[in-house]
Amino acid sequence: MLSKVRERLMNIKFLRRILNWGRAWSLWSVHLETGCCGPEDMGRACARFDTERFGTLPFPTLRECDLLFITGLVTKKMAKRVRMIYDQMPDPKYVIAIGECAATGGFYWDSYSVVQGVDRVIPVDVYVPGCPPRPEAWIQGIKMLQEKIKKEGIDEK
Amino acid sequence: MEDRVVEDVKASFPDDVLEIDVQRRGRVSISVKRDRIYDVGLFLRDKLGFDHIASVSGVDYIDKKEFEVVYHAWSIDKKILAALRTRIPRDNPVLKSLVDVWEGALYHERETWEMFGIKFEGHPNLSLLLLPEDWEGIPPLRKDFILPKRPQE
Amino acid sequence: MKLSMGPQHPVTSHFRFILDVDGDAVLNFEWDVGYTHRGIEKMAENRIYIQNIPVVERINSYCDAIGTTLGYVEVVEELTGIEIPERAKYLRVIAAELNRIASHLYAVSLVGISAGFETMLMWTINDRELILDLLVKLSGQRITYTYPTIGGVRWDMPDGFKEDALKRLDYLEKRLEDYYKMMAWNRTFQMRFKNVGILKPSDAVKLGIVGPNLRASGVKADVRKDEPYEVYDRFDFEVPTGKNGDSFDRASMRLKEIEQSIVILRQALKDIPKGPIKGSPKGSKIPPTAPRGEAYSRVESARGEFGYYLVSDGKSKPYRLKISTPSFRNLPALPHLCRNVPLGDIPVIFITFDYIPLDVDR
Amino acid sequence: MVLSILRPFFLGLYHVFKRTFTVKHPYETLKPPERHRGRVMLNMDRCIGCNSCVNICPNKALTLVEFNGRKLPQYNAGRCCFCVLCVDICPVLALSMTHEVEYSVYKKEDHIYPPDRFSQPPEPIKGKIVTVKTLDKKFGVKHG
Repeated sequence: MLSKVRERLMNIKFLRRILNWGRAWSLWSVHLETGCCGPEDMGRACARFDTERFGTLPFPTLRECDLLFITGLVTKKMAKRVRMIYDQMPDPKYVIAIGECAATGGFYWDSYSVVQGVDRVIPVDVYVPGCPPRPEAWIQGIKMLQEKIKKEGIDEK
Repeated sequence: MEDRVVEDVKASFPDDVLEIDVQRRGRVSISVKRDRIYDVGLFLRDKLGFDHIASVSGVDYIDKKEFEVVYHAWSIDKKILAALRTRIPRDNPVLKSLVDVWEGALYHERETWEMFGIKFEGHPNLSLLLLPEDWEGIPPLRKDFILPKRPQE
Repeated sequence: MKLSMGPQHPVTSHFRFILDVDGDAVLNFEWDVGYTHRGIEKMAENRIYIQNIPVVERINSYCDAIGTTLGYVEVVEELTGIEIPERAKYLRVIAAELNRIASHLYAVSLVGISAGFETMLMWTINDRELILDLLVKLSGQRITYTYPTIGGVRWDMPDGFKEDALKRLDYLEKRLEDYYKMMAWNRTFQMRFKNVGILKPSDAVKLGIVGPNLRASGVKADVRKDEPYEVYDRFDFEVPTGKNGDSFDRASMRLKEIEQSIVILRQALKDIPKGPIKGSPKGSKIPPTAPRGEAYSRVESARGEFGYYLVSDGKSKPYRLKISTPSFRNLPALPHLCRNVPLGDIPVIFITFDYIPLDVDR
Repeated sequence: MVLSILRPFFLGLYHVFKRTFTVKHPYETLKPPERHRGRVMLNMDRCIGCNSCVNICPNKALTLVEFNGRKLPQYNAGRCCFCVLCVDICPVLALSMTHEVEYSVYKKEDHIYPPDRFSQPPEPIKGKIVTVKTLDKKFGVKHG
């Protein structure tokens, strides 16, 4: 019953826009580092580039987060944990793949223990290239994700 | 300094040392028989002061059907790096563990075991360290391990 | 009871600890590493010597990329017998020391955040950005520089680099006072870090600990002094050592090392000679072929001693490249220290050792 | 003892009144230095299709493809690690680095740059270009 009411309400464009706007500007990110883009995660979160301006706050508890940064390579051992973490996050959840290793495996095309692209494990929304990407590129990735969220559930005609 | 190390080792183990030379300043290479590596290691640590383990590496000589195990130990007082090496057959890769000699070799030997399949007798915990838990197949750093091919787009 | 920490944990990052706990006391500590194992040693056998420079850089691209590549480049140079010009040696030292400062600032920031000093995190990361600016000017990247190459360095100092560097170093030196006031001389910080995780010098040597952690225990061992590579023997600097070997010593060791790095950098920037930056223009472009043989190089990176053991069979690719990394060599310290300590001390002890997961796993 | 606790407190308080360190990125951008390693760019007129960049690339980010009857490299930004070995080795200086870092995509396939797209120059930087102007312990760092 409740869910039906919710669905009805969400079909109203005006309300949907408000919801999307709220989601887009409160993307808290999970504190998970998988590869060498880790220090840049700190670089973009600290004072100089300060992604908190876009609502992206690194947060230790993944139960309250909706954004997962895959910072670099994902090994086969880590892939299971990444999947587990992704499953534990509440809906709606978004993933940004940082760096070339997360996108395609990059350097480790002949490695025996690296997953060739994180999209084999979890769905990815935005790919940010670079090794590691500069904080400006991270900001662009976050901005692009926000654009995507703002269009969610609204038919483009 | 390096020459004295060479002389001391030669004098103490005249039959067991196969080859010993000074590679350059601060580098001594000692090649010993397989079953005497423990005693030579103990001698290096106690008598000559090589007490700081630097690395344990395996090398796969597939043509000669042999593994070489190299222990690099650093002497903080003498400022010399000694490479203690021995060769073991590829079909029976067993070696006495030197964990009692250098406690720091614990993780190095464990890594060498998982990467080459060289069993270290007397090692307290030979289990997978770096590889995924469900690893199957031959150890990856052996020369007959085949890597994935070039990606296609 | 078994307790598992990580790999999704603000402190441990890529590691997982398996702790045997009884109430609040930790009885046994066990590592679960390998979450970033890429098999770089195997990959190196599949690539030519010059392609391996960016590959081995990723071992420690987390912070100290120059120190990592320097070791590899040196081992290849030793085997091939390529001479490098004076200016390149100085440039390598400058880049390495700048990188050491950046890396130590990062380590201090982690120490700060693990003790709840968020101010410390913001300050150190901000000042690290200023140092990274210099490295970007020198090489074009923020973290993965690929700066040293076989036979020299890849780029010369740009115009105005020297003045800019000196200005920023002056600023950093003044800022270090603030760090001491905020962190090392702060009573609350001292209460948290003093007498926690004491590592005796004899144990440190026995376990094979390296780098600032070994020096914090009071053992004077620094590759820059013991076996000077590049031009480190020309500089007048000290090797700071700690007294007790506790977490406080290890944490403040990084601040002391930054001071010494500034001393080295000032001398290097003053003395740098003019000349070419590559041994031969060919040597750095065309991948060299190493003759049959083997070599072992030691380099002091920010986290400690890197050891590269290279075996060549005379072909264009290495036959075997063993990389002995500082964080891997520091691994036995934690199981040794974390026995019968409160659970709350684990992050403090762990963070002062400055482990880098990528460095452990390779 | 009390002093050692109060001093950091007042020090932190003092820093509240300092200049902010933040570069407000979409409106202000840090000046990319000369050697800034962004996306690689191809000069199509110069390229001779000698394959040396394809061979040296450790990531296999470059592949040689047929384009208008010529053999030209195709670039995959999703594989590139910006080591610039290809720029160094190019015998005719056909490859160069640009300042462009912002080219994120929604789909992985968009990372592939065919020769014509590969040779397009990057878009100019939009916001105001800033550098570190003054360094002062008392008042903090100023970008401008």
